[in-house]
Parts: sequence; structure tokens; C-alpha cells
Amino acid sequence: MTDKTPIVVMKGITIEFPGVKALDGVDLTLYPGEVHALMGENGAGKSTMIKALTGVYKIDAGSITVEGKPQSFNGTLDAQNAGIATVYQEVNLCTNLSVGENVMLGHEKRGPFGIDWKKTHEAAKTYLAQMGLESIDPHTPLSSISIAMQQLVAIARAMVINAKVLILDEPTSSLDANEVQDLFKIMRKVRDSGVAILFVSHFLDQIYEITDRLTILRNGKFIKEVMTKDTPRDELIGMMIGKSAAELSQIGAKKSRREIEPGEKPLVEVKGLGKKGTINPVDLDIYKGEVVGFAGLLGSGRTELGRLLFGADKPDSGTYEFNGKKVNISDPYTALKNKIAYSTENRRDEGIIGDLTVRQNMLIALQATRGMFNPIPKKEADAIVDKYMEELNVRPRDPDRPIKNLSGGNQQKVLIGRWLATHPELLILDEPTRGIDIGAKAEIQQVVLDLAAKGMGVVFISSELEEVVRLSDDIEVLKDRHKIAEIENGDTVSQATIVETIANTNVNGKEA
Amino acid sequence: MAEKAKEEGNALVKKLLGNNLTWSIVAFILLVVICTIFQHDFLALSWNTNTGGLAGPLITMLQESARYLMIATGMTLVISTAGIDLSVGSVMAVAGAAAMQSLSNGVNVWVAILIALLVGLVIGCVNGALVSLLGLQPFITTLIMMLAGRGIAKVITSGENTDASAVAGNEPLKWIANGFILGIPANFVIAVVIVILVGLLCRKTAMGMMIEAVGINQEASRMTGIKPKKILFLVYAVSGFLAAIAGLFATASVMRVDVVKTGQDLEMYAILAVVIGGTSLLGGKFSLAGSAVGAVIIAMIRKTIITLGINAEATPAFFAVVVIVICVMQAPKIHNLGAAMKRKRALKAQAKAVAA
Amino acid sequence: MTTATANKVKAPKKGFKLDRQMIPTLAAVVIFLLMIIMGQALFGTYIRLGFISSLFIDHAYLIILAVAMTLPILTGGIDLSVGAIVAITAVVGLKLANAGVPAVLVMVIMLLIGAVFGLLAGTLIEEFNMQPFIATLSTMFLARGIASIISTDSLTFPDNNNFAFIANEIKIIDNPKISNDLSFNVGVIIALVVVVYGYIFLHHTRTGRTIYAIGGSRSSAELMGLPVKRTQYTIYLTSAILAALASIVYTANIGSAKNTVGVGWELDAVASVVIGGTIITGGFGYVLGSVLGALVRSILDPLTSDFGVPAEWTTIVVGLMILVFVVLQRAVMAVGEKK
Amino acid sequence: ACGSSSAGGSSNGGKKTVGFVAVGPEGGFRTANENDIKAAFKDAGFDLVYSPTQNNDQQKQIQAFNKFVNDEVDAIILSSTEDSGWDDSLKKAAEAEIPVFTVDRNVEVKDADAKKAIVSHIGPSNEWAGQQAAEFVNKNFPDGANGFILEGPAGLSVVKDRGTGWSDKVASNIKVLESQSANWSTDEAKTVTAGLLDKYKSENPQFIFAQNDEMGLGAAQAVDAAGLKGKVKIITIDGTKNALQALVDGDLSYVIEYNPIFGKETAQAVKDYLDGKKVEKDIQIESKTFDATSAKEALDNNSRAY
Ligand SMILES: Nc1ncnc2c1ncn2[C@@H]1O[C@H](COP(=O)(O)OP(=O)(O)OP(=O)(O)O)[C@@H](O)[C@H]1O
Ligand SMILES: Nc1ncnc2c1ncn2[C@@H]1O[C@H](COP(=O)(O)OP(=O)(O)OP(=O)(O)O)[C@@H](O)[C@H]1O
Ligand SMILES: [Mg+2]
Ligand SMILES: [Mg+2]
Repeated sequence: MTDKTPIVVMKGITIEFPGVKALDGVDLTLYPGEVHALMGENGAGKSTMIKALTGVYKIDAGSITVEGKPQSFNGTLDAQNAGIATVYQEVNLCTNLSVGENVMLGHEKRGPFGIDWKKTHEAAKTYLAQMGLESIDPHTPLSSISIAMQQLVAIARAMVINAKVLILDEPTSSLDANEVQDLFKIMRKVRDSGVAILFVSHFLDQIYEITDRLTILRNGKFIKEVMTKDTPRDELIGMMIGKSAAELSQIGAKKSRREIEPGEKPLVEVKGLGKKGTINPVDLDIYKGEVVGFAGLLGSGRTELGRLLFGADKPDSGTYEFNGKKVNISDPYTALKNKIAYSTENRRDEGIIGDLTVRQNMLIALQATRGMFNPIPKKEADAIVDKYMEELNVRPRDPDRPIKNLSGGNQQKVLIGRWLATHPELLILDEPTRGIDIGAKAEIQQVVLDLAAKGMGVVFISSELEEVVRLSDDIEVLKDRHKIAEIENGDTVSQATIVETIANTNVNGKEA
Repeated sequence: MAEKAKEEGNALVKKLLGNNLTWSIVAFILLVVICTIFQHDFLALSWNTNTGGLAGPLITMLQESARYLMIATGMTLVISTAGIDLSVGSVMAVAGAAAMQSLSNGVNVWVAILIALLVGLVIGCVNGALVSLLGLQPFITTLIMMLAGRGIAKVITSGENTDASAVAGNEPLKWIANGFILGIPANFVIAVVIVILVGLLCRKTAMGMMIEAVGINQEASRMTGIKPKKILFLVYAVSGFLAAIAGLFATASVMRVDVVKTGQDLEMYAILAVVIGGTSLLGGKFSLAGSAVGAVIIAMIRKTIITLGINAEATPAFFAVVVIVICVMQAPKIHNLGAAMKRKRALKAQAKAVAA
Repeated sequence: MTTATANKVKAPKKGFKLDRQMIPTLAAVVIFLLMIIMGQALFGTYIRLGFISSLFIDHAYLIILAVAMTLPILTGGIDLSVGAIVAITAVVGLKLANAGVPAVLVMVIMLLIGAVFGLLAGTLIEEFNMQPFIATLSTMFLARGIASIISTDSLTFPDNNNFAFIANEIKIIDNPKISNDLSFNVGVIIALVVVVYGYIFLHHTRTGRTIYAIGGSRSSAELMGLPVKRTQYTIYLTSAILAALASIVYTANIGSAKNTVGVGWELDAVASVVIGGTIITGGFGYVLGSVLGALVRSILDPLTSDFGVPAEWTTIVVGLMILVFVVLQRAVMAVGEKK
Repeated sequence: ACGSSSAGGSSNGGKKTVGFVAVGPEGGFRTANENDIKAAFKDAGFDLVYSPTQNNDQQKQIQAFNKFVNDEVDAIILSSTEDSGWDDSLKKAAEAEIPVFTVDRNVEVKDADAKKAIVSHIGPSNEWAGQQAAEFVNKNFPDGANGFILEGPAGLSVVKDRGTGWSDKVASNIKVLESQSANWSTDEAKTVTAGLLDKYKSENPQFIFAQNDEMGLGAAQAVDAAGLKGKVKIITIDGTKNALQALVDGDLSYVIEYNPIFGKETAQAVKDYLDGKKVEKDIQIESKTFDATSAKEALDNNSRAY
């Protein structure tokens, strides 16, 4: 393989942002026909490295050569013209346009009278089909499909440019097993056609399944380039987090089942809670100290149910009892007032408030519940911020920079901190570990268990069945926007159990 | 040690260069210098016995700047929520009309002032309601109010330019616009005090942060329990109220409202002031101090036009040129020129090395 | 996999979103017709051919400006300089015409001047990241200023060298009574051509689609590898040149020009665009809507005067009408969203 | 299609319909003038349809004019913001045989047919007013003086005419230190004047010619604030009550009336024409000039309608 001439060579790349050296003399070499992974913790510099290559960020030192020619691109357009197709970490599409248009933007098929929409949409359809989205009509407005599906659309878009280099920054972060397999099928096809693929993911299984070569970063420094096949897991983890894998002992921490005493009143008791078009009526009990997992395929309605519980959407049916008293959770404010918190799956659009600092982002929810004119005393505020920066190990440890400048994973941690700061009794986490590195993921899972142990009710929504099964006491299974089953977790329950349930049950709860 | 000090020094310089405020102040000083060159006693201050205050070009400039300070402050909050308030100019006219008309109808001066402020507040609230409750677009909503406002002013005075200069007992109002506090124009002092109050209100409570949050990402703000609608309503109401004060300043200085001219085009000046002050029209982070400086700069530009005796035909062009220069001065591209050059050279060198 | 995708999406009714985006525009059509009918019912003059004719002839310029304004607004920008560009091109144009420069050449020069200001705006926006509002506000002041520096007289075309051929009315139906003549002129044709151009540009060119993309999210558009910068230049160039074109049509109609021409026209244009259902923050909207908006905007004034609205109240009433209009649209859209 | 209607045709109750293409209520002269015209036509038993423009936009006037032609009104009163650009519309009027009466501002017409449409012009003269101002200054400062001119917005033909009038008559030894626009606005005039007084302290300015009352009143306040009351003579044009009052109080020195009260004359002219009587082509409305004493009289026997 190495005898091939590299297509991309990045040497000594250094990028400084005010206050951080995001990259410090990092090297990266891509060969045609191989899948190369950038490995590193949240904030290690993977996305920055990618943006350096495509010219989104200007490099302060180092050199980039593509096919032997020195290059310094002025943004994605340039890179694209040089045959580099990129799917960035945060989905970047236009929500005001249709799915099909998003796929084809800039590459619309043209006829004698300018763009030929018929041809264009047909083309879009084939590209979408590649990603297993044949069921989406290209005319569907992008705004009406889930983050996960948007991510697939973004990848489909990258396929339109038949590129020499394909860059995928955490494409699998919100996909479920099936989609991932689909994606890998395509990646292999593309790779075999001689394209160099640069891939980022925090899932080691995926790394070992798909990649040939790894470049490991830590805190913006280049650690090592290795072949995947001859690098054992814990060595890799060691290189990534700088301590031996053993110290990640918590990984695999398992919830010790919370038994419910007979006659105990549930923390949350909803009956027939639903909203036309988004989720059909659901009955649900959540007890103090219990972790309830929502499992289901993409679009199954997990998020919708979570949003209803938080009042982000107004339910149009059902009753809602919290701590034994009837409540009308009509909007997030009342939810928070009732000590219900919800951490969104859509970090960029519904989570972070980009230009505000990490501190402000952490405190704002608590502040909102206290009311505008009752500011949090400085001391108290500092205490809270320090506490969660520490506990959630947010990096960099500087609360006064804009949150938008944090790496994806660290933004997620800050948001979790925001909700914990409101001391909720019910915490709804929608894809909380999405895009989080193994270390941090373990930390967050631990946090969830600790909170439950302290008596908080937790709803845990995740596309990773593995963690759902491991952390939950009860698993609500959703399909097609119906709750189809409630599985009491136990040693007999495994991921397979749930997959089967989904496959074999149809929406009205009967065996298929 | 010395190294470190030096480094910090550089960092500070960088910070300053990056900061709009710095450039606004530079611009202001430049204007003053230019004026002083043309009119050597431009900075001269004398004590005017029959007004009982300081007199001189700068003083009249400050006197005029008061109204800009008011509308610019309101505009800052509105713009921070990613909105815009084109109606401030008209609101000034309405408030002025209300005050002058009621005065000349024999209403007590304080009541007249109160009426004017209320009228402004009400219009602001209407804007707020339309934008927040009905979810109309700020631009068109306030554009409508800008049209209608003129009409309302005309209705109030039945098309006349009501003159209350002769009305007995109008002194307090007259004083607000023409009087002096410790030799400094009263309206300027009042304006500055109000700006500071608003500033404290924003920064000492969570109001400022919440306004910014709504401006940056309304949906995300809603998810944190903020009530965006309330915030939106609030800022437009405030803007209307402050515009009313500006209207009082503008009309009281001559104790006469001009239904067409009072406040005409001032919404544009206010927006300019805000942008010069470093608040983005896209909403988000805002700087009241910046807007205040911006407001004074606007007054200063107008002063410069008079001082340089630029004739009527050329004034708009001159105004445009100054604004463009200021904005270009603030463009990051300009600040980073040096750095960019250095980087380019370095990279070229490396590229060569690699190629070789 | 198939199971997964199968229940991933219940494919929604086809073109549903398209309809919803069109609702405000359709509302514009309906309300416009209602206004005509009301005017006719009350005053009996609104469907006279003469009225229809002059509605188009007198507002060809506004239709052009509305199309021009649509482009920047679709990106969430704005071009406040159109009115001033009309003024400066008109003044320069007539100066040249009087200096004996042949009319056709004059028109070319006028368009070029427009282009210069468009280019300036584009540069300020893209190179010195000034916000469109401020950039075009400056170019507006600049254009007005230069116009008045050049001349503050009201200039008239020399008889032998003018744009008359654009203004000369072509009668389709010639009745004894002028008020029943159906006529149009080259100006109207130009306006219609501009509309068609606008439609094709926005819906059948990649640049056009990029405009919508920028309106959706500029940063996304950039990261999607779209030529954002180039497009921005194109937009402000186009809007400025169209403004110059509007100036040609207008000066041709009234055969004279003045540095004070076009004060406040930019706002009329914006109003037209918004009435036409384009969202000021960008991303959604249609040229056709803007045209209707222009017609609606133009019919408001005659209505107010026929209603005998007292002088002081006219602007209030006009304002209220626009308000009612946008509120209605909002309502219709809300209903649409509910579904 | 065209049934009977308030605007449409003379068909309604024999009452003649007159279209008034107006500028709009802008205070001072304008409001007084338009109200007077409206009142006069009402008294004369006409049905007057009033159509103002916005910020002096000629286009809206043209639109209104053409509409009146289509409405087949019996006559059109045109109070134009611009003195040119009316040929096409007037041609239409001529074709429709609708008589046009221009008031206040006269319009220049090239086209022959277009000329036919205009029956008569009614209004005072701006040049005359400007000349009076010059005459007054000449008389009061026989051995020369320095001063300023406060103009209206650059480009309006009123501004030009009043300016021309001034420069036609003003003596060579009268030095205008600077002409600045104060946009017809009292409050701007105050700032501008204050600035000018600062700037030209040394030249000791002795007069200010403000092209309308509004600006004059502003200037007066600036002069007063600078402690120069009486030392600087202020001349204004229009003759609104406020100005006359100020004249009496000694804030102003001379006010030239620009008489807005000619509704009666206009209505009469229209009536005569429609009754087939002969109407003069140019009906000059003569205006007065005021000094403190005559102003006092005028105010006392309050003959002032505005
Ligand atoms: N625009 C920016 N301004 C300032 N700092 C930035 C900016 N972008 C990234 N950084 C910093 O650079 C470092 C690397 O960020 P990057 O996004 O590359 O991490 P990452 O490896 O992609 O992490 P993740 O796995 O969470 O995506 C982080 O410390 C981040 O705070
Ligand atoms: N038929 C459909 N048409 C368009 N969008 C759909 C459709 N079905 C589902 N979606 C979108 O997909 C998502 C399905 O809901 P939801 O996100 O709760 O599912 P999920 O199981 O949480 O999937 P995810 O893992 O993406 O969160 C929603 O965002 C919804 O807008
Ligand atoms: Mg990343
Ligand atoms: Mg979800």
C-alpha cells in the first residue's frame, strides 16, 4: 500500500485560535484507495485538521500538497474543484430547500432552458437511494426530517462530486446500526474505486471494521500514524487519551436495577400523551431514581416523545402527572419550573447559543427559571460553572470563550452541565453521547447512573442500543411513532431482544 | 519577565485593534482634528451668560447628539434580537406633536411630557405586539409604523407645525432641550444618564444576556425556558419609549414640532450609530457603549459638514464617504493585513521547501 | 435495513411544502383582485381599460425595482440604494442627452453607472464585511450626493434626442374615450421581460439556487462548496443595473429628471417584495409575488384618495392596508402550517 | 362598466367633480394652502377629490393625475412638486378634454397638445419673494454686510426660484458668507445657524435670509442663544402667524408673505371656465411684506387665516 504515491500530504500543520493552539505541527498523509481515520478525544483537533485541509481555516504554519502540488485552498469550493469532497461534523444543509435540492445544489442537471428539474430530482433520488433513503421523496422539505436523516442526505450530497478524496467527519454519530452498515458498504465501494477516504468516528468497533490506517492526535499534537490491523484497542485508547486503557475502568459500568416498592407513586405518570402527526398517545410511568430508555429506529418518535414530556411541543391529548399532582407542561419554562429538563439531540439548532460564552450557556437555563431580574450571585454562578466544568471535564477549561468555538463533544458536555445546573427531578437526555469520545462517554454514562442513584428520574434516548440496554431499568420501544412495547430490563434482555421486538411487533402492539 | 510583559502588551494591542470601539473613537478624534484645522477655535469653549452654560461648537454638537443617543440605545436592543425598528423617527414626530399640541391646548407642561412619553411607549408596544404575538417581520412591521406614525403626528396637529414657544409655563420642557447642568447641556446629561441606566439594567440583571440569546438562537433560547415573545415585546416597547424622549429633545429645542421634518431619516442614523458601535444587524451580542459613541459620531459628522461648509448638494456624498471610511477602518481584513502578509510569506517559503 | 428505511419516513404528500411557500403569494393574488373588485364596485373606474393601462405604464419602474429588490432580500440582505441609483443615472443620463450623446449610448452609460454602484456595494459587503443594509445605505447617500452635485435643476430631454420610443403608447384598443383605451408601451414590455428574466434566473440557474441557499444559511452554503462570494457580487450588480433600467423607463415616461427622483422608492420596493410574500430574512419567496406586491402597493394610493381619506390620514390608511395585508398572509400561513 | 360614482364623471347629481393633485399636509404654508383650496371648492359646490403624494414624490402625483383623467373628472387642479415632466400626462388630459389648472408652482411644458390642457396658473411668485428679501437687505445695509442664507432641500424648484430672486436683486456689497440647507426645518435651522455663527464670529454676520418661516424661527433661536438678538436681521418667506408673532417680538426683522390663500380665485377660475367664460392664463396672487408694525396690525385684526 505504502508504495503508492500519497494523494494528500499535510506536514507540520499548525493552527492557532485566540487562546488555543488547536493544532501544533500535525502531519497527515492520505493514500488513494484506503480509509484513513483521524483519532482523538473531543477537542483533539480532528475537525480543525479537516477544515485546515479544505481551507475553511487558514493554517499558520505547515504545508499542504495535493497530488504533489502545493495547495492552499480558500474554502470548500476550492477544495471541491481539486477533487476533495467533505462532509463536516455539523450537518451543513439548507433547511429552506427540499431534500433533493440539497443533494444537488451546485450540481443541478441542466438542459436547454437552464436547470432541468425533472432530471435533477431523478438524479437526487438515485443518490438518496444509495444511502438507503429511497423512501424519501426528493421534494420533501429538509426541515421536516430528522438530524439523522439530514446527516445521510449530507453524505449523499458528497457522492454527487465524484471526488478523489472523500472526507467524513463523524458521519455515523447519529446513525443506527443499519445505516452504519449501509454507509460502510458505500465507503468500501468508493475506496475500492481508488478514492482516499478520511474518516472520523468515536466508535472503535467502526474504526476497526472500516479503516486501514490511523493518525492519532492528542490536544492538537500529532502522536502517531499506525496501521489499524496491527494496533490493539487498549494501545490505541492509550495513545488517544494519554493514560492506560485500564483507567477507563468505568466503561461498561452497569446499572444495578432499581426495584420499585409496591404502591410507590411514580415521579411521572402520563396517560395517552400524544400529538397528531408526530407521536401517537403513549402511557408511561417513570419512578424516582429510575433510568428509562427509549429505543427505536430513526424516525420512530423517540425525540418527539421526549419533546412532549418537556413541553417543547404542545401535546394535543393525554394527562400528565408529576410528583402525584396534575401538571400542564405547555412550554419549556413550565417544564423547568416543575424541575423537568431536556437535552436536545439537535445541538446546533436547539442546544447551544453560539456567541454566548460557555459560562452563560451553562447558567442560562437556571437563570431563566429564576427570572430575568433575579440574577445568580457571582459567587454561586462561579461555583456552579467550576463544578460542572470539572465534573464533565470540559476542555478547554476556560468558561469565558464562546461555546461555538468548542469542539462538538465539549459543547455537548456544557449543555449537559446546563441542565444539571437546574437540579431537575426528571432529566430527558436525547442522544447525550452523540459525538462524544470514549472517555467522555464513559464519564457521561457514569453521571447518568450517579444521578439516578441520587433519586433523579432519567429518560435516556439513544440510537446506540448497547448503552440503552446497559443503563436502563425499563426500555420503552417505539416504532412508527407508536409505543409498541415496554421491556423490563434484566439479564435476559439484550440488544437482540429489542431488535426482535421492533421487527416482530406491529404498531398496535400485537405480535406481527 | 520583560518578555512576558511585552507579550501581554502585544495581546492588549491586538485586542484593541480588533475592537470596534477603538476605531470609532479614532474616527471621532479624526473628525475633531479635521474641524479644528478648518476652524481653529473649534475646541474653544466659552461661558455663555444668557444661556447660563458653556458655549462652543462642541457644546452644540453634544446638544444635538442627545436625541441620537436615545434612539440608538433603543435600536441597539431591538437589533440585538435580530430585529430592526424603522419607526423611531416617526415616533419622535408623534411624541413631539403630542407634547406641543397639548401644551398649546393649555395642558400642564409635565402632563404634556407624560403624554408624549406614553404615546411613544404605546406605539412601541404595538410594534412589540405585532412582532412577538403575531410574529410579523420586524422590518415590514416597523416600516408600516414609520408610514403611519407620520400620519398620526399630522392628525394630532391637524397638519400644522404646532408651535408652543409662546405658551406660558413651557420652561421646564424648554430647559430639557436648551438648559444646562453645571454648564453641560441638560439633554446630553439626561441622555447619558438614561443610557447608563439601561446599561445597568441589561448587565446587572440577566436582561442583556437573554436579549442576546434570543437574537442568537431563538429556538435554543426557548428550550432554556426563556420566553422569546416577552423579550421581543420588551425591546420594542423600550425603543418606542426612548424614541419619545428623543422626540421631546428634538421638538423642545425649538418648542415646535415639524410634522414632516421632525425625526425624518433619523432611524437610518440610529442604525448607523449602532453598527458603527459594533453591534451586528444579524443580532446577538450588543454594546451600548459602542452605540453611544456611534451616536456622538453621527452628531459629529453633521457638525463637521457645517464646519467645513460643505454645501447642501454635497452633504449626502460626504456623509456616505465618512461612513464608508469608518466601516472599512473597522473591517477585520484591514486589521489583519499585516498578519496575513506574514503568514503568506511564511507559507510560500515552506511550499517552496516542500516542492524542492 | 429495509425495515429501518421502510418506517423511517412516511413520505409526506407530494409538493406540500411548495404549496405552503406559495400561500403568501397566492394570498397576494387574491387580495389584489379583491381590491380591484372593491374599487370597481365603489367607484366604477377600476376596471376601465385606461386605468389598467396606466397601472402598468406608470408602474413599470416599480415592477422592475421590485424584481431587483427580490434578489438581495432572498439572501437575507437588502439594497437600499435602488432609489438613489435611479436618481443619479437619470441626472447623468439627461445631462448627456442634452450634451448631444445619442440616446442609445446614453442608456448604455446609465446601465454602466448602475453597475459601478452595484460593484461598490458588493465590494463593501464581501471584502470589508459590511452588512448589506449599511453598505447599500452608504451607496444610497453617495449616489444621491453625487446626483445633486452634478445638478439640482430639473432637466428635460432635448426634442430630437430622447427616450420617447420607450414611452410612446401603443394602443391596442382605441376608444373615443381615452379612459377606455387599452394601451401599453415599451417600458411595460421591458418590465415584463425583466420579470421573466428574474424568474428564469432564480429558478433555472445555479446562481439563482445559490441565492436561495445563502438565504437559508450562508455558512452552510459556503461549507457546501457553493460560490457564495461570486453570487453576492452578482446579486448587488444585478439589482443596481435593474435600478438603472428602471431609471431609463421612468425618465422616458416623464421626459425629465431631477436629483430628487426616487426618494423613498427603495421602501416602496421592499414593501412590494414583502407584500408579495418574500420573507425579509431570506430563503423563501418568488419574483411573481414581488410583481403582485408592486401592483398592490400601487393601487393603495388611488384607493385611499377615492375613499376621500382626509389628508392627514392618508399615510395611516396606507400603512393600515399594508398591515391588514401582511396579517392576512400570516394568518393564512399559520393555517397552512397547522395542516 | 363605469357606473355612476363619486369620483367618476360629472354624472353625479349635476355636481361637478374636480381632481386635486396635491402635495400633502406638510405644515405651514402647504397645509394652509391646501385646506383653503379644499374649503373654497366645497363652498363653490364642487366635489373635490383630493390626492396627496408622499415626500414630494412626483411619480405619485403623475399616477394620481392619470387616474383623474381615467375617472373623467371635470377639471384637475395640479399643485406640482416639480416644474417639468408633465407633458405626457397633460397630453392625456388634453385628449380627454379635461381642463387643468396649475396652482402654486407653474409647470414647463414643451409639447403643444400638452400646453392646450393647461387653462390657467394661479399662485404667487417665488422669485418675487426672493427679490423682496434682497431689496430689504440692500435697503438696510447700504454700505454692505455679511450674512447667511438658509436654503430648503437642494433641488426643489421653490428653493431655486427664491434663490434666483435673491441673486437677481441683491447688491454687490452684500456678502453671503455661506448658504446651507436646513431642509425647511426649524430645528435643523437652529443647529445649522448655531454652527455658522460659531464659525463666522469674526466676520460679524448681520443678516440671515431664511427661505421659509420654519427655518427663520429656528435661526432666531440660535441667534438669541448666541446673544445676538437684534444684532442679526432675519428675513423669512411665507408669513405664517408664528412668523408674524416672532416679527412683533423682534425675533425676526422682515417677513415676506407667500400667500397661500387663493382657493377662492382658483375655484372661481374653474367655475368660469366650466361655465364657458373666459379665464386669464396667469392669475398672479399678490402677496404682502411685513415689518414689525404691519405684522402687529395683521395679527390684531386677525385677518390671518394661517
Ligand atoms: N473557531 C474556533 N475558534 C477557537 N477555537 C476553536 C475553533 N474551532 C475549534 N477550536 C478549538 O480547537 C480545538 C480542536 O477542536 P476540534 O473541533 O478540531 O476538535 P475535534 O477533534 O473535532 O473534537 P470532536 O471530536 O468533539 O469533534 C478545541 O479545543 C476547540 O476548542
Ligand atoms: N414521514 C416523515 N417525513 C418527514 N420527516 C419525518 C418523517 N418521519 C419522521 N421524520 C422526522 O424524523 C424524526 C423522527 O422523529 P424522532 O427524531 O423522534 O425519531 P428518533 O427515533 O428520535 O430519530 P432520531 O434518532 O433521528 O432522533 C423527526 O425529526 C421527524 O421530523
Ligand atoms: Mg470534530
Ligand atoms: Mg431523536
